[in-house]
Amino acid sequence: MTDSLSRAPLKPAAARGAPLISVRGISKRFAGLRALNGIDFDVAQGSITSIIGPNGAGKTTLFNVIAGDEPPTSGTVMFDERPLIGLAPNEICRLGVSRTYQSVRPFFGLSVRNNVLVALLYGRRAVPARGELDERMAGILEFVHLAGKAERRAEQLTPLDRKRLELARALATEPRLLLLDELIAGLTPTETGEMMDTVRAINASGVTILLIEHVMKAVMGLSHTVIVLHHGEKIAEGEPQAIARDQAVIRAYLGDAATAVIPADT
Amino acid sequence: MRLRAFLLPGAVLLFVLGLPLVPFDARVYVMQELTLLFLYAGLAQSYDLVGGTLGYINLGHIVFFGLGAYTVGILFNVGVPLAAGLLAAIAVAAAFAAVVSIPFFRLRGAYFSLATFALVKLMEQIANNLRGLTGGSSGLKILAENRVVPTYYAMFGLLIVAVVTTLAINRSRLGLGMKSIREDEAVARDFGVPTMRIKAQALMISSAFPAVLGGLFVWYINFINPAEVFGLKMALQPVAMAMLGGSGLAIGPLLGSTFLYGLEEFIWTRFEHLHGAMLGLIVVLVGLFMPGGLARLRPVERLLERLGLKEDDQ
Amino acid sequence: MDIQSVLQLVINGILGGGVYALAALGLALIFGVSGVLNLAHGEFLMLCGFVTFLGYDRLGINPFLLVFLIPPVFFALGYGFERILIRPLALRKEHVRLASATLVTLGAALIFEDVASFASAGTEFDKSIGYFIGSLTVGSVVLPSLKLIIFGLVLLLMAQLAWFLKYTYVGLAVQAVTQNARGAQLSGVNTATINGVAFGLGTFLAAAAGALEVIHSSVSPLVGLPLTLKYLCIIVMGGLGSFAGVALGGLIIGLSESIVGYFTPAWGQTVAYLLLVGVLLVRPKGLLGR
Amino acid sequence: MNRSPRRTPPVAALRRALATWLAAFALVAGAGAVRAQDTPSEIRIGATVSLSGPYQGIVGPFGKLASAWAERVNAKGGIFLKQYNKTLPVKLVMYDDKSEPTTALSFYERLATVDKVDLFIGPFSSGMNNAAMQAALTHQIPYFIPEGNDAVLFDTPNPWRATATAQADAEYQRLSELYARLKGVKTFAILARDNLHEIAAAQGFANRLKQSGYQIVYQDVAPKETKDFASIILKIKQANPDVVSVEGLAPPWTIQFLKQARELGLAPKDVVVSHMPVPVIRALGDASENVIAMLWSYEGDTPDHRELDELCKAAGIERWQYSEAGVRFVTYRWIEEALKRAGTLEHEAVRKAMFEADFTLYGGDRVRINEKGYGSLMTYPMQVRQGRLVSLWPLEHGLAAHAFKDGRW
Repeated sequence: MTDSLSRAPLKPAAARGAPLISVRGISKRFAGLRALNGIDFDVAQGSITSIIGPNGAGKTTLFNVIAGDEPPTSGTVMFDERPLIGLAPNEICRLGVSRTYQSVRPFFGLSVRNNVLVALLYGRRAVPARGELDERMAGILEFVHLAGKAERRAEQLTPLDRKRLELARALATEPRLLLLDELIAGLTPTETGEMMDTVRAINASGVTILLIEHVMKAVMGLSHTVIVLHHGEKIAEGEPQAIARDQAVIRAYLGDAATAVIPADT
Repeated sequence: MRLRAFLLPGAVLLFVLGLPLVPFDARVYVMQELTLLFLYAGLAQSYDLVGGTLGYINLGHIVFFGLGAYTVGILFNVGVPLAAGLLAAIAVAAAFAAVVSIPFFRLRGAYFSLATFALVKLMEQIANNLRGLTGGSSGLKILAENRVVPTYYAMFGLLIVAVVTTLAINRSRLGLGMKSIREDEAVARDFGVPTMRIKAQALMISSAFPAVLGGLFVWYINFINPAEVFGLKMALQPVAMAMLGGSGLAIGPLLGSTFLYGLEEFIWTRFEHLHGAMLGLIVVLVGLFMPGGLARLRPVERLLERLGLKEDDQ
Repeated sequence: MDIQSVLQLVINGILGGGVYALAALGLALIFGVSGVLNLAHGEFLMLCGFVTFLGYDRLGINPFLLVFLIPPVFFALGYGFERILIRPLALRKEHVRLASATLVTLGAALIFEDVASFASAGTEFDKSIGYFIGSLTVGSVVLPSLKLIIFGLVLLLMAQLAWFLKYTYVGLAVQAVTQNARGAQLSGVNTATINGVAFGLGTFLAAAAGALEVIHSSVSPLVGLPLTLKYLCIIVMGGLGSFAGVALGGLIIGLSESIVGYFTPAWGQTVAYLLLVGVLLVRPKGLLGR
Repeated sequence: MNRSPRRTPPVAALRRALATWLAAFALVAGAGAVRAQDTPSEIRIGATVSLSGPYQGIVGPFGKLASAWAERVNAKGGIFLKQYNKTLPVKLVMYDDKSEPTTALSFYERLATVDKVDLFIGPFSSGMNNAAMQAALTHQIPYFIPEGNDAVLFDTPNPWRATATAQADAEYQRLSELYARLKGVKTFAILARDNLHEIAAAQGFANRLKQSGYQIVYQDVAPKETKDFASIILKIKQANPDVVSVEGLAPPWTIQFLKQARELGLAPKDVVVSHMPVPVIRALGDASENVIAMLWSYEGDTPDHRELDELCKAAGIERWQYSEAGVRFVTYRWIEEALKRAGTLEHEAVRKAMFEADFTLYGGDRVRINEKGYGSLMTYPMQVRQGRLVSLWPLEHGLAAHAFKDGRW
């Protein structure tokens, strides 16, 4: 597994292609404080892009804005030439944007199968036919290593399995853009490696991925592009290695480490 | 579904259907008791579609009962036959449900319960004030002579429909959407569930049953007034019954209403005072120690399993 | 309709709204902090009304003295209520917890009501204190002294509450939990205790309202649930988590009842609930709700 | 059931379930099957009383009152029925109807079929009687209505029910007669609580006053929930009536009105309250002086008065506190009369006698039942003096005894 970590990132399949999603001037204010301030960036079709930054930098808020959970104070998000701002989350989901949550939020009272079924039945443009449904279900559960646990209640799952379930649920909507919020944080090295492979595999299947991560190994190992947020501003964007050497970034992290408090974006 | 699953329901069905044919003196009394039981069970069952499956505790469920009662009563007095009246009642209730769902379903949790509870009082007072239409506090009398046996069958039939509907919905796409909303509404939306529409649908479906029950009720009791059909205690009854039996399970409201109603009957015929307190105590204890309700108690679960009536609510 | 009548109506409305606001504030406090819909709230009002009546009727103690003596006891009652009946539910899933809490408080309400009815069997079912202070009249406008005094007390209690919430640690904690329970917990607030305190305070306010109620009007064993409902209206209208909103809601209901009631008594009572629905339509979060 | 051995075949479980149903079934059937023998050993009277719910405050103790009556009758050996040529004791079967019509109805069914009663005493209020009456019709059992005199009960034919009281709108007849001859009042304000009975009674009062040439300057209906009467009082003040009459069954309603009326300086010549004056007197203290109240009996010194007082004492209540006790008293008396007249428990005969009964009370008031089923009992006007109630009846005595309140609170 460890070698998979050291493996050099694969070049984006269509990195030079038109951006799948382009964020322009997104700002978000909560009573006074600015969570986001004029964020611009593109995510290339088929690429893996990481968003990093100290706690409270506004990463999750940015996800919420893209997913339609929180309206921005200003700015636009174009997804495949379509404006997302103003659409309801369920509409955005059906357009092909899906997500996982920083602190996992499966439907705890429902079985693993039903968790995924919700996404299969509601998350896609067309309601799939019965036969195809079971097939898809089996495939997804197999892919995330939950095949044996379909009838368990989500609340009975281990932390790792809960993350897997979140991933399964997200995949069930057949997303074109996948937003992964600290999917890897809190996993053992082995689990980390395995999860990274899974992410690569998803990406290889043509799904563009935007992820928030603190685990630097994962960030460096996975991403083609890294975006750094600090106090709601984008302070850097570029190839992983370049970012690792960027002074601004280092300052942000060290400066922040001193004044670290409870995460504001929980 | 396994054959044995039909054994107990079949037995109950036979008993209920056969009862009116058996001649014995207390027949009418027993039938009237059961009629009321069916009424409460039907209310609890239909309440639970919203309260249990959707996870929104609707303390205003009784509003639809009152609407139904008045619709049928008023129409009956101008010569509209019962059947037509009942259909009208359904229409009125569903329309009302659709309208209120817009402002009310923007509220979450206790906030929603609270607003729906207030709705009960609002309806009572409106019914009081529209004297010309409803007869106000003087009540609405309909000139149908009391029909025990038909009401008995009708309410039982409706209860069955309610149970079947619940089972069907719990297995359906709509039902899954409702459950996902119950578990985590924001997440449900993130995964494509059109929450507003589903909530409205759920409320409209659950409103149809109390509407018909209300219609049958006025036909049965012949005289209603706002304080009765829009009563606060009446409003809380189905909620308590559903939770007592096991919210979210089709069998739950049935168990709950049978248990609570039987208990009430027992207490009221045995003790002279403090019935309310005894009942209240039971309700408190259930709330404290049986969050899952009777149906989720181990022994009960085992029994249900043996009878093939166990459902999964995941 | 002459200006003095209008003035009279407005005065009546404001004075009437005061007592509403007081008990409603208690319920809002409980609801805001614990998220529990306390159907037994009105019962405490009823209970305190009873005790106050007995204190006056049997022991001949001045009712206003009782207003200061008895309600504090109800703080303990409310705290115990939360401790025994609400806290055990804390760990349940959100909608289950809400359901259980509804059951528990409903059951408690039934018990209170029935025991009170039983206790007053044979004696006067409806308690009311025959206490009167002559009214002041300005021109043809009457200022009912009793209600003025009561309104004064209401303001006093509200001021105390405001001070408590602003300047004491517990008060601030209460507010913090109301705004964002999880956040407060993470920053080291003992939410369990705060819940207890909130119930204590809320019950105390209800009790105070009850004592005042039995002086200027009357209290019967059955007033609990209907009153609770009216208070619910007020806090929904005023806005969740906004104590100013509750005061405003109480005032609005008092005024609307007074003014509409002048033209048609029937709709005077209904207007409160109509307003509620109206507010929900335009501002689902309530007038001052966040 | 859960203690049954593991892996019980479903059929066994089912058999058990079935057995339970049948057991319950047989139980009820059995209870019903017990036949009353040809010569009865007792007179079984069935009733429900509101021991809980909104009416508890009005009729709560009447269970005790009924038992007290039964004891007194049985102390005398019971009631003589000539068909069996012996005196039979009275046996009461009572349930708590929770003040709910549906509950009342099913209990009356139970009384008819399980408890096999020979006659009914109805519950309180027109709403409950209207529901419960249906049992009387189904099982053809005589049904004596104590309190329930609104048109809704009598506009549908049901030969098995009747009441000793006059129709609701005649409730104020005696007071109207009094005012008709009283000098110094011209204008009236009448406020009724929004409820079937109160509205009818108030309307009747208004009509009778108009007939005697008086003016109704204010008449309105206010909801049960009303707690703040300030607006209504303001309006009444502007109408400036000589007499203010408040018709409300529930004391708190009346109490709040009067307290606020006093507070806001409403000062009419006379104040009339109906029903349940005692809590009102207590709540108003001295201010209740000279308030006129309508009650179902009056102060006097006839044997009937004494018997009524003894009944109340035995039931542990004060007569004036539960004004409706007067109606109950008359109803019991009426039942005795009807049974003696019928001389049997045979339902049709008792029903006839129920209508034919004709007796006098308080040495002069004749009680008869008309063909519609209404009786002739009406409320008596009384007035508060130093916290006690004194009669304004008989009429001549009333005219002499009446004193204006003249706005003194």
